[in-house]
Amino acid sequence: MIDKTVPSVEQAVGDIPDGATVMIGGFGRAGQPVELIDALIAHGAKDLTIVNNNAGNGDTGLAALLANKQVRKIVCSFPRQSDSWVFDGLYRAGEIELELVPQGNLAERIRAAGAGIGAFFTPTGVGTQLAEGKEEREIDGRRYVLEYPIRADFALISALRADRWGNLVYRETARNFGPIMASAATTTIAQVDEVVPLGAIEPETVVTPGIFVDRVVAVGQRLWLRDGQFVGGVDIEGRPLDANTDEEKEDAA
Amino acid sequence: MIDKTVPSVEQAVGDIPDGATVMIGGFGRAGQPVELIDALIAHGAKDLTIVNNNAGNGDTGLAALLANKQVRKIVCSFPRQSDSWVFDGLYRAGEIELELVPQGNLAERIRAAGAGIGAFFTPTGVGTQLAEGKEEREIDGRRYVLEYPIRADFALISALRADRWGNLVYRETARNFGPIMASAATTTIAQVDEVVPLGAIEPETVVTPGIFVDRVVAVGQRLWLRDGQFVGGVDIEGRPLDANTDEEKEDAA
Amino acid sequence: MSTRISRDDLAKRIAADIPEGAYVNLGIGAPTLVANFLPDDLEIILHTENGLLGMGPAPEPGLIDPDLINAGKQPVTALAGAAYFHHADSFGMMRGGHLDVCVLGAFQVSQDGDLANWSTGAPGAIPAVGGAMDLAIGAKDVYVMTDLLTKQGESKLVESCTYPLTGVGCVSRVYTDHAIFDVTPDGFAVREAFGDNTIESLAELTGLTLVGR
Amino acid sequence: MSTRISRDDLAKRIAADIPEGAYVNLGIGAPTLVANFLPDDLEIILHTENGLLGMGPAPEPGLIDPDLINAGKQPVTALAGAAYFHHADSFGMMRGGHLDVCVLGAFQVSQDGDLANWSTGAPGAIPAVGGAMDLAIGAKDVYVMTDLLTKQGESKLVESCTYPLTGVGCVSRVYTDHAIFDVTPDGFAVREAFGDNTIESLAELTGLTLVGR
Repeated sequence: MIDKTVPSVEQAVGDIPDGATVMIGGFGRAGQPVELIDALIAHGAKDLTIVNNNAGNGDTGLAALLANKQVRKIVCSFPRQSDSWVFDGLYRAGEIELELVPQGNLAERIRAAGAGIGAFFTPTGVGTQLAEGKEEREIDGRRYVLEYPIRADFALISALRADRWGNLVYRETARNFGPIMASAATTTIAQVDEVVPLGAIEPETVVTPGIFVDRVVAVGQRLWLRDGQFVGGVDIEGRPLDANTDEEKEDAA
Repeated sequence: MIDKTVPSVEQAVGDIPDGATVMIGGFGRAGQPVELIDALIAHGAKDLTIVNNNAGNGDTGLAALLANKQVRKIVCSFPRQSDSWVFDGLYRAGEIELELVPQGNLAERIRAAGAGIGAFFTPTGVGTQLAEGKEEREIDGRRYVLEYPIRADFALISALRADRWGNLVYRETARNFGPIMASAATTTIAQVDEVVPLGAIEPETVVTPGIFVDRVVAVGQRLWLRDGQFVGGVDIEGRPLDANTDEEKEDAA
Repeated sequence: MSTRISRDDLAKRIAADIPEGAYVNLGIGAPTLVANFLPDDLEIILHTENGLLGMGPAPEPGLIDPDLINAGKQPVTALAGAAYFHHADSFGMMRGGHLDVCVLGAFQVSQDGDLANWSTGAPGAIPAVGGAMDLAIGAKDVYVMTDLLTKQGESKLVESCTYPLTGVGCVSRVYTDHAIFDVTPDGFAVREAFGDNTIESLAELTGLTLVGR
Repeated sequence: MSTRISRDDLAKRIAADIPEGAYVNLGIGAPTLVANFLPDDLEIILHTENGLLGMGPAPEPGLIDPDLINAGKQPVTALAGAAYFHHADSFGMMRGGHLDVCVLGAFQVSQDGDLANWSTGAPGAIPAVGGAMDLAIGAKDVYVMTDLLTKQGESKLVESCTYPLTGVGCVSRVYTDHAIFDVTPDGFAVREAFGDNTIESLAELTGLTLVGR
């Protein structure tokens, strides 16, 4: 019997070695494999190259991984944000390397790795600083720049549901980088809200077929869902809206 | 209100001009836009370039389009089959041009057209006759050949269901070339079993977003379905299994 | 001082130029205002590059869904008829020329339609590009929404950009607080001048030779 | 005459070498026989390049579904845990090296692992390639299933292919009715000789220098 489930996030990430290239899914809070990132921090692998759309926000998740000095280089499209102070500090101190890639080229380069494409000509970035030194070519009257695949040793992604074969479905815009990163890594680790029985995911609706997934770990339902239904009550980062109220209640009690 | 539905297959294909490049979806009977092809035959546009996986089978569908002398050139991966006599005759008579493309390169070239990729390096076909004269390059120790997008003026595809925005879902392996062809044509025409109200297709399960679809025409349920459920009773070409029996009954009556 | 229309009025003006059935991406920042002025009785389909077509307005505060956000990472909703897809498909949609309109902000637009909107090129600044370069080439028409002048009074319409480029020859029209300009082979053409602005006054403000309409 | 095992026995032998959990594509023709001998108690996931992972056996005659076919256009079924996808995704799966095993037929295999299986190169023949070239490079291990000799008694294992190539250096192992050969940097290595076949007899039949194991 094929069973890709592993019992804990610790076991899921336990063999990520120092120096590995690790893709991390998510765009904002959506699709961010929070529990896997925390496990990677606890695991402590160093000298990592991270591929993500951003370079961490606030002091948790990817930012905490950076703060823990585990990351040598980051490949991303949008490092600088209002709350990217951890990255900003490391970058200005020369302690982290940055490869800046336009978001669509980032996605297409990851997709190319998964689909066995050796390189491709993209119109994005032509004539800009980010195409400097890259091969350019005019095809049918349009200018293109040659871009190469981005592969990884591991991908850490977050999906809504999996079965034991590793078939995945996502939720809304939390899909983002998950499906392509799953295809581009030697070992893909998916955290999911729940593992359902084989056959419970309709074959027409599978977004990531299990062939792209090596390990599945159930981490429980997101706070804004109950029995698979959206119930709200959180902010955009997924923190309870009534948290303060609760604290105040406790203070009052 | 956006309404991409058109009332008849005749109207759906009525503006396809002589000389057009037309992609036709389907792999075997699965996903073949039978009613649209018949309408294209009735419409009579000539000098067409057809992009399909095959070059017609038996005497119906694409084979009938060829027999009607409407096709100047065909781009496909597998023209020669046991029942491809129409194509075989035209080809041997020098009356049709053939561009033979390995199936995966065919799919990727169509996808590249839809995704704005100018060209890509593929490992498929390297060192073979089908790569002769094409640019080759070694990347990271592997040989690749450069392939270009295949675009079309029109795509004729078949899906299971659509809404009036043109969102499509397919059925089983009838999905095949539909989603990529829809993205690669200036005008995409989808025949569907039924048009459902906007919102009836769950956003998570949309396979072809309406942005890729220009016209939708309902042609009624396939013979092997009833109320959306598979009921069987047909052969692999979708012909009723009891047809002969019925004829015999009529003969006996 | 010459007439300047408000941000909201400019957003309204852009919204009025978007036809029913258009597939539209509204860039982060001011361009998102355009959504507020799209007529309720017209169906215009909004794309957000993080994987959604058919984006709807912001949810009620208690119903924020962290899984359902726009490219600016703000909470949104999905309309009936929406579709989700992954990042490669989403950017393929843009790069493949399937969107009708993108509306973007700008630091500078050159008279050849070059766009600079991702980096000031200031030394020591941490670069970040996001989807800017994909959006710049990602629609049949790329509209820029911007003030005509910087806070220092310099024209954002220029002969050639001095800021780092986002895209080359990609802008089709510039909506500013003073006037609307089309990018033409002969340079900027004044499509519509607001209030007391004239070709002559705009030429003086921009320092460019402008084409009339 | 030397021992030859039957097609079914050869299919059985190949099936026995496929481990649980493998993702496998069985080419059109003889390789499809392998499916009949995969152990019921092991989960092996079959891929068909027309858009399905988790392919099951043929349906009952009255339950043929024209929408559910394999690459040979024969009716199949889908197992619990199956997934459908479009042609570009399906061939990306192969080209990207995600399949563990492909089993293919052959006209010729060279000692460098070149495969010829799509065209005899006969003048006037209508060419057709289908997915052959994609399959040839489309798995971590490409196994060939074939008779060792043609009907005319010529070896299909050759120093270099005379038929048009399908793929270069792509074959890892050849299962024939006489023996199983691994493609190694030193040429074909006899992995297992059936019945009374020996390295020497196989070397004579093929006219090649063979490596022992």
